[in-house]
Amino acid sequence: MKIKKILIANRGEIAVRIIRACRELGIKNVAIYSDDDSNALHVKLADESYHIGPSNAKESYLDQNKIIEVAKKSGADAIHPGYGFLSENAEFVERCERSSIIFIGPKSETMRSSGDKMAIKQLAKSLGIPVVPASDGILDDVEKAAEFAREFGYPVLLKSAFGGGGRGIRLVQNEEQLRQEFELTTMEAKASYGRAAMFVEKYFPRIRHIEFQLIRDMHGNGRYLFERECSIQRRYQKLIELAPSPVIDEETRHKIGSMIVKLADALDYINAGTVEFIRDENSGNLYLIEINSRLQVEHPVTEMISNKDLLKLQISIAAGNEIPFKQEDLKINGFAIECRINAEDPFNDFAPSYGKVNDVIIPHGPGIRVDTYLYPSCTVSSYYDSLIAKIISWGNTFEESRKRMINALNEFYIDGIITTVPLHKFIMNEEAFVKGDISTDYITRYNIIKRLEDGRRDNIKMYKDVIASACMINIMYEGRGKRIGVERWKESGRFLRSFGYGI
Amino acid sequence: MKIKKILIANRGEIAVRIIRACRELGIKNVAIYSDDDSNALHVKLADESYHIGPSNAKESYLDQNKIIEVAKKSGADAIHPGYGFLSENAEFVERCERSSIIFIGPKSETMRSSGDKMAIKQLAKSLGIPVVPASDGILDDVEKAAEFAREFGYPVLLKSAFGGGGRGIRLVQNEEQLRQEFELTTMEAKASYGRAAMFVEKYFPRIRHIEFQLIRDMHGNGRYLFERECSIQRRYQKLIELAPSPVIDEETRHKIGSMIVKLADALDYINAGTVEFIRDENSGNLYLIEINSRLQVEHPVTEMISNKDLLKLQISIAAGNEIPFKQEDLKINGFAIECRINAEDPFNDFAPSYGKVNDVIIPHGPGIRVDTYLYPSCTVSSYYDSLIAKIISWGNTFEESRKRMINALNEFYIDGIITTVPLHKFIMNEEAFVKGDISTDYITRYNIIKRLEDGRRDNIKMYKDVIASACMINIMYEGRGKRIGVERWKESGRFLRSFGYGI
Amino acid sequence: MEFKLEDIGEIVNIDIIKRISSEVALVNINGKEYLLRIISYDGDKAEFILGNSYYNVKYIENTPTHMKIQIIGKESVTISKYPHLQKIIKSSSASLVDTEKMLRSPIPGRVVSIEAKPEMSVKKGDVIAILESMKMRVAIKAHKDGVIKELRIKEGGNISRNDAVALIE
Amino acid sequence: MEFKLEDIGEIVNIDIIKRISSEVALVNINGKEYLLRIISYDGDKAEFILGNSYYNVKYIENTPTHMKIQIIGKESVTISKYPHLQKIIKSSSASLVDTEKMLRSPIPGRVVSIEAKPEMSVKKGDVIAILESMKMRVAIKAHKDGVIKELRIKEGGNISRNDAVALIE
Repeated sequence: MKIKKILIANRGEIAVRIIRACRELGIKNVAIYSDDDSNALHVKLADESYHIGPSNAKESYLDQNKIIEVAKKSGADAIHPGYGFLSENAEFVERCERSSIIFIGPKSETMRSSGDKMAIKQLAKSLGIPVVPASDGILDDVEKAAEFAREFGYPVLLKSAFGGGGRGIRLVQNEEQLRQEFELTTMEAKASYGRAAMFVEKYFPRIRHIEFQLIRDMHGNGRYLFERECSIQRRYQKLIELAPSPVIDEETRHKIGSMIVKLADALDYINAGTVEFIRDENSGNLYLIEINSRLQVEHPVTEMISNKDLLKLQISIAAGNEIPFKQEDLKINGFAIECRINAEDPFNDFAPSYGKVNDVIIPHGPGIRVDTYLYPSCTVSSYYDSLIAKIISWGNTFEESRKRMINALNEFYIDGIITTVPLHKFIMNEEAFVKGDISTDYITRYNIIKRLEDGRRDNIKMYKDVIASACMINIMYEGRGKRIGVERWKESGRFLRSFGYGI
Repeated sequence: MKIKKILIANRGEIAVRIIRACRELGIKNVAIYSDDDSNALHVKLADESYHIGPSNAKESYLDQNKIIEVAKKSGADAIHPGYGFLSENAEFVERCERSSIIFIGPKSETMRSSGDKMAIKQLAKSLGIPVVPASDGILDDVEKAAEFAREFGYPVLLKSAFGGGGRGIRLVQNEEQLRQEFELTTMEAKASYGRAAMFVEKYFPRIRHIEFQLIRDMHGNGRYLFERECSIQRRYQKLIELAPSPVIDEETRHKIGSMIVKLADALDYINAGTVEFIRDENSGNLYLIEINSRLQVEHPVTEMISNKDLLKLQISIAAGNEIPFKQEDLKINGFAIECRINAEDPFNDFAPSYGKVNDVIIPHGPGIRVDTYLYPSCTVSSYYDSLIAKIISWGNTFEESRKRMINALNEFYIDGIITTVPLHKFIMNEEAFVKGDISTDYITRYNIIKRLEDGRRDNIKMYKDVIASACMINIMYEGRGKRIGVERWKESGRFLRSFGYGI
Repeated sequence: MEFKLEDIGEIVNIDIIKRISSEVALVNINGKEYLLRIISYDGDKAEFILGNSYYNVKYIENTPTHMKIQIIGKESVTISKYPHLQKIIKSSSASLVDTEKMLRSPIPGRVVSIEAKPEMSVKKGDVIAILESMKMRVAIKAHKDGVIKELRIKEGGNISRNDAVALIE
Repeated sequence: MEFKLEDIGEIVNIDIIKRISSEVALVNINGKEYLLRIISYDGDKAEFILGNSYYNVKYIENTPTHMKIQIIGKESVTISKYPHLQKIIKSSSASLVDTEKMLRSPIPGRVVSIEAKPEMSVKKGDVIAILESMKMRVAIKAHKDGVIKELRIKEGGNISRNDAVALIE
C-alpha cells in the first residue's frame, strides 16, 4: 500500500466511516473541521485534526485551497472526499492530481465525462445499454419533436435543455398539447438563449429507482456489487434503500451488471461508482439515467449483502492494488435495509431540527449496524444536511431484516432533536412496503404522511393513561417548587428512593 | 408458533438479547427485576416488567416461587432462563413442566443426565466420541491406578471423586509419586467417606478449549453449528472467544459435529446446547469433557459465522417447530471474535468496579455488534457478575475481524467504571495471539498481565505532553475557584467560547 | 385532576385512590384502576411503571396552562391543564388575542431573504421570509390576513424556533 | 509549571510561551513547542487539541497536591503537583505518617467475613476481611505489620472504595 496518510475532506457520519476504514488498513488519517464541528465525532476519532474555517461550507469544507494546504502541511498523500461537498468536483480532482495527492475516486477526466448526462447516455446506447428513449440530442423543430413523440407513444416529457431541477419539464398528453407547449417553451428559451433546444423523452407513469454498484481498478478489473433499490423517496430525497432489489432476478442482475462493467471499461473508470437506472413498472425494463462518480450514502446495504468493505476497496484501488476477488466469487448474502434518520420533524412538514443533543442511545443487536456521528452531548449543526444517522439492518430474508429494523427504530433514542424515526417506523409496518409494492411515488401514492399523522392520533389515544400519569407526576412536583423528590444514586451502589411528595 | 408471551428469568445483556429475539418473532415479553435493577435496560425495553425482590439474587433471580408466580400472573406461557441463575437447574425445569409453562431449554430429565459428567463421558465413549483417557470409574486399589497410569504414560492426574473445583487433584510424574500420593489422598478420603474413590486421568501439558454448538428439535432433527475456540482464559474465566477455531479443519469439524448430534439423539436432547472439548496440543486430538445444557455467553460468535439466530431458534424449537434448515445448508461465513468486557481493573488485580455510569459510547461500524445493558446514566450493580458488554467483531478473515475489534475497543468509552478494555486491546495486538498461538495457559505463558502493565508505563511516557497540558489547564481553572471558562452551547446553534482565564 | 389532550381533543381524568408506599400508588384513570410505581423524577423527565409497563416521559414544554410531553419512543403530545378553568378565562379575556398578532418562526435558521416590507398588506399564507437551515430552504408564511406593522428579523441573521418574525395587524 | 508522573517517576515541565487567542496558546513542554487549542473545560473534564491531535481528559481525583487523570481511551495516571514543594513538606512533617495507620479498602463491596480481631498482631499481607463484589470474593490484606487497634467494618455491611477497614499500629 503506497498510501500512508489520508486527509478526509468531509464531516459527519461519512468522515467517521472513512476513519474506521483507515484504521483497519493501518493508514493515518487527518480530519478537517469548521467552527461548528470543533466538538464533532470525526475530530475526536481522527489521528490528527485541523481547523479549516467558519461553519459555512463555502469557507471550509468547500474551500479547495485550504484543503490542499492542510493535506500538504499534514503530509497526507491521499484525500478521500466522502460524498457531497467536493466529491464530484472535477476541478478539485485536477488540483489534487497537479499537487501529486492521490484523489480517492475517478480521474478528473473520467469525472467530467461521467458528469455529462447526454454523453453518458450516448455512450451507454452505443454499448447496448438501454437508456430512456428520447430524441437524439437537441431539437429546434416542432415537427421532429412530434415525430419522436409518435414513436414513443403519448404521454411524453418535453424538456428544455436550459431547465434543471424539474424546471422546464412538461408532461404532454397528445400532439395538440405538444405543439402548444413547444411553442410556449421555445419562445421563452429563444428570448433568453437564442434557440429552442428541446428534448422529447418517453414518459413512464410509475418507476422504481434502481442503482448498480460498480468498482474498477487501474489494472482494468471491473466488478459489479449488485444493485440497490432506492425507490422510497420524498421530494427526490432517498429515505429508505434496500439491497438486493426485490424485482431484479439473477439473469437481469448479471446482464445489467456485465453491461455497466463494459461502460466502466469504455470510460476507463477507476474506483467506486454507481450507475443509476429507472425501472418502468409496466414493462419491467431498466433504463440508464446517470453515473454517480463517488461513494453513495447508501453504500452500507451493498456492504452487508456482499460482505465487501467498499471503503477499504476504494482506498486499496486508489493505492494501485488489484481488486482481490473475481466477479464469480461474489454472492448475495441475505437482505439489507437502510433507513436514513434525518433531523427533521415529520409532523411539521419536515422542518429542520438542530442544536444540542442531550442523551442518545444508538441501537444494537444481531444484524444491526448504525453509521452515525451522534454521541451523548454532541451537537447537530444547522449548517450541514440533516442526515444524522443511517440505521442498517441485515437478515437472511427481507422479513428478518425488516423486523430487526423495527427493533432498532424502537431502541433509537435521542433527546434534544426531532427526527424522522416515526416515519420510518410507520413505513416498516406499512402494508404496501411489506408486500414490496414500492415506487418513486410510494409516499404520495399511499398517502404516507397523512396516514402517519392519523396513526399519531391513534397512538395518543392508546397512551392516554400514560400521558395522564405523566402530567399528574409533573404537577405534583411543580406544586412543590420543582424540588427533586427521587434520589437516584448513593455511594453504597444502590438506588435509594426517598419520595418526598405524598401521592 | 404456540408461544405468545415469554418471561425472561434473567437480567443484564442476555435479557436484552432475549427481548430483541421476542420482538422479531412478535412474542410479548415479560421482564423481572430486583431492587438494584429497577433502572436497568431490560426493564425499559420489555413489554411488561415485574419487581421480584431484593438485589440479592437468592431472593430475586434465583427465587423459583416468585418467578413461577410472575409467569402465571402475567400470563406468560414460556420462560427463557438465559445463562447462569436458573438456566441449568433441573428442579426449576421440572417446576415449569408441572406448571405447564414451556421452559426454553432441554427437558428436566435430559438436564439431569447432561449434568452428570461421569455418565456423559460413558455415553460418549459408547458412541465412539473420544473422552479424556481415564480409569473406568472409581478406583480403590493403588495397583489398578498404577496400571492405568502405565497405560496412559506419565505424568497423569490423580483425582479424588470427592474433590471439586481444583481440590483433590494432583499431578503425578512417576509411579513412586503415584503410590505416595494415592496413600495420602485415600487416607483423607477414607477418614471422611469410608473409601478411597480415586480416578487416574491422562494429563495434557498444553490444551485448547474448543466447544461445539448443538441444536436439536422435538422431531429428532439435530444440527451442529460449528465450533468456538475459547482458549483465552484467566483463572478459568473465558476472556475472548473465536469462531471458527483456527485449528479445526473441515474434516474434524464434520466428524466431531456428526458425533455430537448422535450424542444429542441418545440423550433426546432438545433445544440449544454446547459440547465442550479439550484439544491436546501435542497430538491435536479432541476429548469431550462436558455438556452445557443452556445458551452460552459466547453464542454471538456462532451467530455471526453461521448467519443463524440462536435465540430465535431456541424459541422456535421450544414451540415445537422443526429446525428450518438442513446440516448441509450450513456454511461457515467469515470469522468472528468476542471480547468480554468486564467491570474490573486490569491494573489492580482485576478488582471489581461498579456504580453509576455517566457517559458511555458503544462502538459501531462495519462488522461490529455489541450486546450490552449499558446506556448513558445507567448503573452497574455490585450484586451480579462483572460482564457489562460483549463486543463481537466479524470479518471475512481473522485479520479483518481482529482489526475491526481493535477499532471497536478504541471507540468504546465509559465514564465512571473501570473495565478490562485495555487488556483486550493488548491481546488483540499481541504477537502470539495474532499468530493464533493460543491455549488455556496463554495469559500466564506469555506473561500478559505483566506485559500489559509495562505497556501502560510506555503509554504514559508517550503521552507525557498531553498529561502536562491537562494538568496545566486544570490548575489554571482551579486557581479561579473552578469557574467554568468555556461556554459550550448557545441558542443560536453555535459553540461560543469565551475563555475567561488568560493563558 | 383533569387534562385535555389537545391533539385529539379528549379529556382524561386521573386521581389517586390510595398511596401504597413512598413510591407506589393506586390511581384511577378514566374509571380504570392502575398501580403506578415512580422510578425517578427530575423536573424534565419522569420514569415510572404503570400497570406493568415501563415508561420514560420527557416534559418538552411546561407553562402554567399547557405542557408538551413526549413518551420516549412514542409521539409528543400537547396537553392543557385545568381545561375547564381555561375555557372560562378564554371567554372572558381579550388580551390573549393580542399575542396572536405576532408571527413566530416555526423553525430555527438563518434568514436568507425577507419578502415583505413594513405597511405591506398580506394574506394568510403569503411568504414573509425565507430561512435556510440544514441545507433546506423553508418559507415562513403569514398566519393571518393583515398589514405588516413591524419586521423583527434581518437578512443574514440567525433566529430560533418561536422567535418573533413580524407583527401583523 | 512542573508535574511528577508518579507511575513512571518522571518530571515534566510546561510553560506558556505566548497566548495567541482566547483559546489558543503556544506552550513549551520539556523544551518542545506545541500549539494548544482548548475546546472545553468543565471542572471534571477538558477537551483540547495539542499539536494536531484531539484529546479528552478526565480528572478522576484532584487534591491540592495530587491528581489522577485519564486520557480517554488511554491509561489513567497519578500526578504530583509541585513535586519540589512536596518533598520539603514530606521530609519536615510527621503527621502524614499518621494517616498511614489506617487500612483502607481498595475496592467497594459487601463484607462477607472479618478474619481479624482487635488487639490481634498481624503481618503485612495477612487477610483482615473478605469482601464480595460482582460475584467475586476479594481479600483485604494488612498494608503493614502491627496490632489491630480498631475494626471499622461489620459483617454484612457495604463499604465503598477507600473506606476505613482497620487501624493498625
